[in-house]
Amino acid sequence: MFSLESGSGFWNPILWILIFSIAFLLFYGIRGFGKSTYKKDTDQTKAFLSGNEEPSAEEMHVKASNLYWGFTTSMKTVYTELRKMHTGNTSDYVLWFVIILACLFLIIGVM
Amino acid sequence: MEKRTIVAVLVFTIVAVFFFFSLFLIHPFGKPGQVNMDDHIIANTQNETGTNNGVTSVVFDYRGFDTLGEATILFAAVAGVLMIFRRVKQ
Amino acid sequence: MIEYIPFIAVVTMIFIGLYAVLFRRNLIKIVIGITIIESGVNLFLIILGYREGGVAPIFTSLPAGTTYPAGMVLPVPQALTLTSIVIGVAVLALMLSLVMHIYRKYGTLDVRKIRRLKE
Amino acid sequence: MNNIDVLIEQSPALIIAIPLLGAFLMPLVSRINSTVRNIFGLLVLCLTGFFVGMLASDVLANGPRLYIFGAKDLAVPMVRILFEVDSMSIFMALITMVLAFIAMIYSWSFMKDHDGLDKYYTLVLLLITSTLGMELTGDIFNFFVFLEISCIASCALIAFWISEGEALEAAFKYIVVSAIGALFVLFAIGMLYAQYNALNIATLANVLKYTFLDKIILVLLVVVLGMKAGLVPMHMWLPDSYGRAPPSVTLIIMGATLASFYGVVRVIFTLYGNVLSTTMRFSIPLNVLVGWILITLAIISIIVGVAMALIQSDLMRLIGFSAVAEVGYMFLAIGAGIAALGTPYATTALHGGILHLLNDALDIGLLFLVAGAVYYVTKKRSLDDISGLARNMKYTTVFFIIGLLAVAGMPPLNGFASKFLIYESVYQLNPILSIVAILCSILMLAVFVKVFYAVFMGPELPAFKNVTEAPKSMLLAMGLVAALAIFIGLFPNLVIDALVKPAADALLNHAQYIGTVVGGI
Amino acid sequence: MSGMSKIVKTSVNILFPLTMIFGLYVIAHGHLTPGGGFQGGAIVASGCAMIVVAYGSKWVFKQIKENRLATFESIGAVGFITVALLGLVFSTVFFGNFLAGSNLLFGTTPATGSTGADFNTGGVLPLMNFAVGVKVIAGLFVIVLVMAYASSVKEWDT
Repeated sequence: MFSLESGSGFWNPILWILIFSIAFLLFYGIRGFGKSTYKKDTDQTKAFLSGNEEPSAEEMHVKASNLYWGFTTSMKTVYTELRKMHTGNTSDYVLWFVIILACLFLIIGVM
Repeated sequence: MEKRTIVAVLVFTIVAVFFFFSLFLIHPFGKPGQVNMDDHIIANTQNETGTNNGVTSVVFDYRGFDTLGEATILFAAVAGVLMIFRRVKQ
Repeated sequence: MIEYIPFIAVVTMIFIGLYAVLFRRNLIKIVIGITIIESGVNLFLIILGYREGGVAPIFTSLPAGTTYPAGMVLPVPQALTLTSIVIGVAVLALMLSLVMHIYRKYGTLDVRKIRRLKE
Repeated sequence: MNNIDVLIEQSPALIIAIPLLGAFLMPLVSRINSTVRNIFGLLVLCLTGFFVGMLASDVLANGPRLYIFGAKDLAVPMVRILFEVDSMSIFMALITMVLAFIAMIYSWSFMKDHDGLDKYYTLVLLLITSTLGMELTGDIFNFFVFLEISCIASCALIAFWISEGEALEAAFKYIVVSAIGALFVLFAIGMLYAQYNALNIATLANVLKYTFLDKIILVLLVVVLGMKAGLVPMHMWLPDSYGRAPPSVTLIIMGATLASFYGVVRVIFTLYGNVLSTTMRFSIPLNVLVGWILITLAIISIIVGVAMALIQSDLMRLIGFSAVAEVGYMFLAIGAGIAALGTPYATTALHGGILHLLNDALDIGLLFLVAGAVYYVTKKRSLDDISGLARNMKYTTVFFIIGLLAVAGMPPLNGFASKFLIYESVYQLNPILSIVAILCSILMLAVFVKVFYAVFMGPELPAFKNVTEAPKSMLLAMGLVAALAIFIGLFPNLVIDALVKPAADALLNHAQYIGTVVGGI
Repeated sequence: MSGMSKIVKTSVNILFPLTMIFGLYVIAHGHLTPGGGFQGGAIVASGCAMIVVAYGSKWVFKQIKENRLATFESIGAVGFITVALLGLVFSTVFFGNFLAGSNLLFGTTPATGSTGADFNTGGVLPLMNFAVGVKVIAGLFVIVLVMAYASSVKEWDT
């Protein structure tokens, strides 16, 4: 009843939720086999760094710009081009507009 | 020359050429082709709107809603200018 | 050819304005460029409505012997131009006040230096 | 004729007149005090929403509705301005009203500490009016006037935080780009007027012959409106202004952007509807050419939007770039729908694109609201300076997760429903397009997972030990959007049957749009 | 911008009423002769700008606050839309010209063809012209005044 037809396939969120909840219950059941001695707010939850002191929050903080460093470095050629494209110059914004205008004039006007 | 200048000049020329070509396809200056809408307005402005001035009848009666939009634009500009020049609390 | 000269003037004005926007570095000159484009478009609208030998579409003390509607210019482009002019004034006011403020914050009007927002 | 009929008949005019009157009265009302001002603003929106709802129920049941300004009946030359409201227009108007409500509720708390709020609310109402006007109008010059109102109002609102130089810079860039764009639209309208001596969209569509001049007009209108909708590579103003405007306003500016997208669709499907199957040189039909141009630009938009979002460190700017990508998905669907006009999967693509319009508004809107809440409590923009907010902002975190999953197209949220339709239909046009779209969707998830980690996870910085949850009205606004997103995700077919299918039919059936005006004399 | 010399001030004192009268004439006869609310409003506003130039924006700013002008503008805009809404009430369409041909205020229908200037014609158009005139005077004046004042004050904000 609630399925979304696309002509070549279908998508039923209700069915998906049913399957997902069954999977969740299964997962929860498996989780029940775990150790029951774990307790919150005791020394058990503290990180163990070979006896060293835990560093302060600022030191542990991974900056957002350092995430995905590998991806951006391997895509360096693409990103240099993209950065070069976004000059931030108002005239360039208008120039891009005129460029697209010219391209479409050539394509649609000549055809 | 910079790359940007070359691209800009090239693109500029293309757009200019197309504009020139297209404008020669518009009716010649002073000889409008189709005029039925405007002739209707000129012929009926006096008995429909009671106005001697054809332009005012278009501005305020036939296309009065555009004028409301136009007044709104001025209003928005004034609000915008006053907002930009407001004194910010320290 | 001669009857197309107004249209050529229109395109020339539009491209002078576009040139100022693309190649000038001063923000005020960019603003001037935009107003020149706007004047070009306004001129375009107004010359669309001209009829050879026509008088203004106003019946108050119409010159004797005027035939109407054939002897009057078209009123709609004039109304459109009026709207466009007022819009131009509004945009101009807003742009100039922004330029004034930008000069206070950045200390320059060079468009190449006003790009803290990039990438 | 009873009262309800009279109200429905007058509602197209009242939808514009009421918020406009509200905006004109706002400077006077806000002299009294701020509570009265807020209630007045909401009241105006409620009245407008009431009329939009009434009009929607009528239009969806009985087909397009005309409203002629200044005369009772249609006359032979279309001298008067008229509103032509069909299912597509009313769908857009409903989206605008939803966004406006959310933004108004959110503004209560978010803008509380600022001054200049009378101007703020005036401009917000003007922006809503202009967006509604763009969507309902049936006159092309009137469309231009509303485009300009939205341009000026949104420019002023982007510059609302005048003590930041960047906000002024973004506003200046926005107004330069939109002023030039709008002037080219006016130029195109002048050309249309010169050829056909008409300004009414239906009349023009009826007599359009596809001469060389019409090609120029098509390019001008599509490029300018595409720029205003944020199509790469003309998108640069969009992250600038989205990133610097107050997030409560960004929602409504997004509504105006979607209205520009609606303009592109209206121009192609209705104004050029009659000539869309004209074959040109090399026996390529116009619809294939235009469709593939849009698809190309859309694919570039998706890739560039996602790729640039990945390297942003400013939260709101990042969401701005992902909004570019989302616009790309909409154009992809519409382009596929145009390129394959007449096939069954073209209709599916249109359904997907139109549903994605709504979903994009809700998802990106929700993310902007969350970003606003984060900015409200931390006063920091950069992702590098924020960390570990989930400890103190539980509800905001939950809303962000919902927005994240929705915008990345994860089931069972609303983003998936529309992207599913887009992938399935575009795959039949060309599999590579679909694969690129899916890959970029995965990248989008990566982008927002990064944001989620940076903002809400991570160690608790000492500066944010004492942050509190966002105020109630902001939570209410976010909750409303999140509830809508979940609802559409769970029951997409309800929305599709009720709103999207009539809208797509209205787009495809341009003969009806024309006939309502031309045949009704 | 401080005030200019006494010669300028005196000539502005003479010119300002003339400009004002001319502008109001253009507004009032908008439905008969070229012009109308926008054009006449612009003329009056340029007269006001002349005063700003001659007397200096600080002096003008002391006499009249920008909020009062903005209120005037709001009143003009509300008047305009009210006339349009009255059309909805009296002739069932928004922007309906309910006064034309009614033989009430401005209700005379002029004779077809070239006629003399009968002020009592035009229906709602003179009312709209007047509302727009008020709006444009206040709007353009406040833009000029605020921009002139802001450029004359060194530290406007933060």
